[in-house]
Amino acid sequence: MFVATLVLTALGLLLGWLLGLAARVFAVEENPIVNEVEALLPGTQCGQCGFPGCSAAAEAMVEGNAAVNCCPPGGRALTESLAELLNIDLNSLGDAPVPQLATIDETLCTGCTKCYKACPTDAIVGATRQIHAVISKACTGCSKCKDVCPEDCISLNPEPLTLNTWHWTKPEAA
Amino acid sequence: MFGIAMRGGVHPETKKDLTAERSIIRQLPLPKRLYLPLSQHAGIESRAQVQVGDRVLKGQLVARSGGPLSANLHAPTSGTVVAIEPIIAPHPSGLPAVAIVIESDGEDQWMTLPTLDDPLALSPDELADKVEAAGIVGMGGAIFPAAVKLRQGRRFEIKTLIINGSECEPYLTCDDRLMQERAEAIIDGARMIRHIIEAFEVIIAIEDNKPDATAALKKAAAPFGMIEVRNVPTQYPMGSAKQLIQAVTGKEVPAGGRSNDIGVLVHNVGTVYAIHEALRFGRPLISRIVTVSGGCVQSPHNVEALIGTPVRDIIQACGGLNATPARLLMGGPMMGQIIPSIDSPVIKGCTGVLALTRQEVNEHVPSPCIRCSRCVDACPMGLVPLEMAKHAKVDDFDNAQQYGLRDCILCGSCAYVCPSHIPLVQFFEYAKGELKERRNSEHKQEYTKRLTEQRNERIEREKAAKLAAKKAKKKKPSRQSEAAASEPAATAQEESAES
Amino acid sequence: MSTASTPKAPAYRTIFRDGLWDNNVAMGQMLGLCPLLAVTTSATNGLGMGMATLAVLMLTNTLVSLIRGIVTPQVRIPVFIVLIASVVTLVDMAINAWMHELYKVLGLFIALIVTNCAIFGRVEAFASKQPVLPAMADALAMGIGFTWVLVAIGAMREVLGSGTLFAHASLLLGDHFTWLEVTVIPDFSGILLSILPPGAFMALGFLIAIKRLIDRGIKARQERAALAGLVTQ
Amino acid sequence: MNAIRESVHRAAPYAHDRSSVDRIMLQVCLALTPATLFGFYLFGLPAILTFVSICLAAIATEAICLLLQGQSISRLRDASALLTGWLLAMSMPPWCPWWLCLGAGFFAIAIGKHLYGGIGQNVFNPAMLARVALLISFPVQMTTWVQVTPLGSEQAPGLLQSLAIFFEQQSIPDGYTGATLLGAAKAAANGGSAISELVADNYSLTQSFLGNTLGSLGETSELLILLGGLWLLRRRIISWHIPVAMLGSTLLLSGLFYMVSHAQYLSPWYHLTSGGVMLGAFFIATDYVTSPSSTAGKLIFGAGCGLVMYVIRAWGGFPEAVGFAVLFMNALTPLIDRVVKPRAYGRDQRGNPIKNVSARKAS
Amino acid sequence: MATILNPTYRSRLGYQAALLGGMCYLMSMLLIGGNTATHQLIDQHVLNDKLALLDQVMPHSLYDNDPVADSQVIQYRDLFKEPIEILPARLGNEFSGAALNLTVQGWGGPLNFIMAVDASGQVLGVRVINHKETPGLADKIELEKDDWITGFDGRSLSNTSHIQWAVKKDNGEFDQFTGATITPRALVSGVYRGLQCFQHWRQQAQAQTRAKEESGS
Repeated sequence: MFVATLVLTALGLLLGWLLGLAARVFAVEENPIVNEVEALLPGTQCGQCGFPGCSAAAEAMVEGNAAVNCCPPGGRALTESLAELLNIDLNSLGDAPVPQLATIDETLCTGCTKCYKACPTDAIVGATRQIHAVISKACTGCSKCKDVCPEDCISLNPEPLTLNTWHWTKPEAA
Repeated sequence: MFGIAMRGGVHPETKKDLTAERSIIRQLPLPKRLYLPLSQHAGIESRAQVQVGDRVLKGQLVARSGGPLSANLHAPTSGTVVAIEPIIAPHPSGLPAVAIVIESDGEDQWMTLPTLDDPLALSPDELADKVEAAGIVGMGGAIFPAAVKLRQGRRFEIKTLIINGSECEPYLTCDDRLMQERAEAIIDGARMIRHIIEAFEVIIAIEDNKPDATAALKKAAAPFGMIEVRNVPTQYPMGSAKQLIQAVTGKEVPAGGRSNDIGVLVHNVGTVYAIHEALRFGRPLISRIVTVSGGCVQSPHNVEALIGTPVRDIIQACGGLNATPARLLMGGPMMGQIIPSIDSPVIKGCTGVLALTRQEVNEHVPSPCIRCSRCVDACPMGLVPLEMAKHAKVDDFDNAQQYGLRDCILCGSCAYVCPSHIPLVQFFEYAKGELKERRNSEHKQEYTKRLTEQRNERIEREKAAKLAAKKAKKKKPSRQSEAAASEPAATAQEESAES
Repeated sequence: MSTASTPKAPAYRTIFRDGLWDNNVAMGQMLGLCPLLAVTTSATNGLGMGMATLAVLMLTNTLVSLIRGIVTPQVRIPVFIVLIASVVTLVDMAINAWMHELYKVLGLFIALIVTNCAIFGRVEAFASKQPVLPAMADALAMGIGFTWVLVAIGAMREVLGSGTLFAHASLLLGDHFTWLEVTVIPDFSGILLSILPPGAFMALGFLIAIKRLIDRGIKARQERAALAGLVTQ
Repeated sequence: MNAIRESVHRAAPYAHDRSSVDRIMLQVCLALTPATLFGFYLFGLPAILTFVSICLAAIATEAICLLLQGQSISRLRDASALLTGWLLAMSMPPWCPWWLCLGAGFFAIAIGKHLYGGIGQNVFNPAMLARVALLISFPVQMTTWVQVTPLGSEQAPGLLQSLAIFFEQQSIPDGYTGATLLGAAKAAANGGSAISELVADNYSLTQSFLGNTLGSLGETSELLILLGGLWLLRRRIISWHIPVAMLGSTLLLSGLFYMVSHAQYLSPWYHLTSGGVMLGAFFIATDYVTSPSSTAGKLIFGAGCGLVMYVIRAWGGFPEAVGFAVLFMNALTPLIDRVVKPRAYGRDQRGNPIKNVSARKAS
Repeated sequence: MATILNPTYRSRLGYQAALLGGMCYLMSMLLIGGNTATHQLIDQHVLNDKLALLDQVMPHSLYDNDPVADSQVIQYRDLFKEPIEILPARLGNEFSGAALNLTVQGWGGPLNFIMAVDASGQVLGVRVINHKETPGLADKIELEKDDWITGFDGRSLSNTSHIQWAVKKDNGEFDQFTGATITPRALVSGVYRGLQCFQHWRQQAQAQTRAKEESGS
């Protein structure tokens, strides 16, 4: 009977040592997933998600404090890849905010270039004292231009539907 | 006899007897105004070449191809350009599309047509250019520019040119009538295409429910070698290129590939006729045969309509409507589109205008799927529609693709047979649309991300430059003005914005 | 002792609410289903198993909470397992020696408590992070929560399957409890399915469904109350 | 996209076949009618009571479930509940007490169908699920086979007596019950006596095929079931794959073992003509919801049903095994559907594009 | 368990080893203690259980020895795969019968029962100790549920022929249960084979005694 005790104790000693060793050998770096999430985000630091910047949003998403669909510029595609990365059920999310596009009211624009300087994606073209225009292809709808416009001539609207972007909606029934 | 017959497929009531025995109405009253949408083809919009107030002659170029997959547009009659403005497009969305509006002067005066040599004496490349100039697109509804297809064909060893006369959509008889009435022209066009792509043989494939057309074409083809007129079984969707190729040659087009890959090229009889007109007489594509049919049409007929004619006018030419239609369609009932307005214009790809009664459409409230797998049996592409729809319904597009969404040709066979009346095709349209949207937004994100990085780098560079300038200023104050002038305008603003 | 990093212990009210209803072992955490499904052929069996589990849970939670300061993450799983297995074996011996009648009823299942992941679940999730008193409270709450579910499922299956309720309860609890033994439906051959394994799954399924239904009702009422509160303001 | 939401338009096609769910269900019921009527004739008034009460219980349960889910009661018109009840009644013993009938109908619809999410969502065939659940729960009642007592014959119970049996005021007289052929064969096999002798003495193949023998309410006559099934095949309600695969694999297996030992194993012809194989092959295994959707999948499914059924019959604890076999294969259906997909046009069996027969000009 | 104030010695390998080893040592000691405290009681319970069981099938008046102490384990491979425990009963010095602890294969698994036979080879009683048969269907073999098991009382190899040792369905003497034949069939054949064992064992024992007597005399 005491042999059993001895064997058990020896086993415990050995396994405890092995486990301690294993914990040292296979030690994992702290949460590499935040970097992965941040790499997926647009990086425009636009703040539409409500966080100070993309890296703060990434941290919040990993901790579960931000929904993966809170990034309007990223749209559905980003939401899906984030959900997959963080193992989140897409159906549990509500409606995501719709991506927006900036438009400049040409009758009011004075060509002050403030918006042009503020745009994180260089989506506004124009020079001093010329009316500016938005390249919709590059606009992420971050509203930074709107915030700095002294004439209040910039508005943000959902991307208009065209024959090329229209498609059938999901049927209601069945 | 036909190699491997088509897989799946359905046999909807053809309803072709409404119009099949009646000859094409050639002389429609000239419409007051013609509407030419700038997008009547697969690629991007063409660019208008006229301005409001310009006078144009019949056949004159009014819009030039806007890119590689775009096509030219010509004035269907003589008159004045009164507007270039958005009209309601002949499209189920009801969204606006820019169109050139021509008010006809009633004279229908042709521009001077070029004198032509024997087309068969010209080089294939020259002929392809002429086809391109004439603005010809796939007339069976595919609206893919014909010249592009011909040039692609020239890069491959094309053994068989198939002329598609298997008009499988119910109601439609425009190709049938065309084959009966203008067989010689079609054979002539086929010979020209064969000349362009240097095909070994021509097979004209006609469904076996069109004996008159078969006979007419056989007669017209008799003098020429290597042109064979062949019957294929009557079955929907036999008119789809992939299914027709399978029925005629026994080969399948590889997924994601083109018929070129297996040495086959398919052209619709309507396209062949248009090519004949363009190469023989120099006439650009300004009119087409349209089937006007359906239970609500007083006197269903095929009409030869100018492109841009409002649908209202051609229905009136067929005696008008006898009841309010449940559905007003452009194209056939299986793959056609509802049009939002009776004032929508006829476009190049318009094979028919159908005004259908409620009984004809036979639409019901959908009930849950009972997995009867009739859709699986009906699918000519060998897909699993019920699973595709199930996954599309919960926005699981990856799985929908797993079950074949990519290969779906939207032929509607599945939705036609579904006893639960599930709008399967709409699920697929939705899923395909969402996937496209997603791809676009991914591209956009990558693009804007690159832009941001570039901008950040630039700002860093500018900052470094400024710092260097400051240092330089301290050392050599005389250079100050020079440095400031070289800096971009608003460095101060930038600093304040960042702080 | 490394109490600095210990999360604040939840209120006892929360501990009991969690154990008995919200985060019930069987209906919320879905742990310990193997013994749950196996022994609940009668309410008495359920009660016995539940009480044995409760005893083990009390002991292990207390012990683990006591030693939590010296255990390091690297070896915590084997240490806890050794502890749990030993405690269960001791309980098994003790019941066999001093409560032999009960042992005859529960026999096999007591040893199986080792593999009941509910035990390890509580040890790992609660006792290893909390002081002794809350850990004991948690064990009590979770144990009672587990027991009442076992009894409920056992009762459902017993009534449907044999037409009795708490049959042989006196064997377990002593002769004072003979009054518990009720024949609900006399001369009833019983729905055998209910006593067979599928019956256990069905009973558990219904119980969980009922819990969700009640939870939903409570939530709806709270929301209505919140709205009403807004109105008066 | 929101701009279009108010539009009621639907995408193409704008032509539809005239088929509908209720039409399909009713045609299946019609195909079952001859065998059902024959069952009524064989087992008399108590059988009619059993049949009617099971169907009514199924329909009533469906109605209650629909109401509870807040769905339109008009969904009843799809006749799927009637069909489930009908199939279930066909496979029940002919003289069931009232509570068994009500329980059967309730279990099939409420637990077998609506707990899974209603029509089209159930993993298992509801009728078979109910039958098997009852067989396990009430083995005595579910294996009480009455002798053939044709309507109008002397032994046939009258109306009052039928009602008394139905409401358990009177037990079924002892002499009225007996063992089915498969049950007797199983007993003989377990007892070590030769099956061949027993069968030769007591049972006739023709009677078994025609159905003049004891067994479940509506499945004794393999002939009438076969005719109904063939009619369904002709109407294209079902495809041939599952019945042929199931009957084929049964025939093959039973033939094989029969050749090994005549005494130990039952002849394949008896396997095919008793215990509801025909009903299973044509009406139960072919249930749309619970069988695979591809043709290859259907063949695998059918063959699997035959295999499992034979294995249970030959070596398992129950003499009849159609229900168990179908349920077993039902559980595999999602797997089969995932693995066995039809080959898509232009792709090989694994879903990769077929090899390009490159016609590119060498230039 | 993430502790900020972890002293450094805890991350040493030796600490992990000592912790687990110490735990194992402590627990095994505890178990040894537990075992010492309980094993006598438990053994006593086991013995009592066996005697209680014996009481059910063999009247106290039949023996004055301690059958459990005198028990033997024998094996007849052609009758039972598992070894058989035989508890002989003696009154004075006279052999008065025996109890056999047997296991057969039932429908749901092994079926463990005890049967007592008197000196003349008649069954005194049969009781099922342990079974896994379908409840409600085949558990009528328990005396609490049904008195079917008393049907064996008084049977012997001589008063019941080989053919009669079977359930009625197989043309034998014993009832089967509705819907379950396999369990009674197994038990009937088990008792039958048990009697045969008893007979063999008795003959051997008598032969031995005779041999002993002969050599002794």
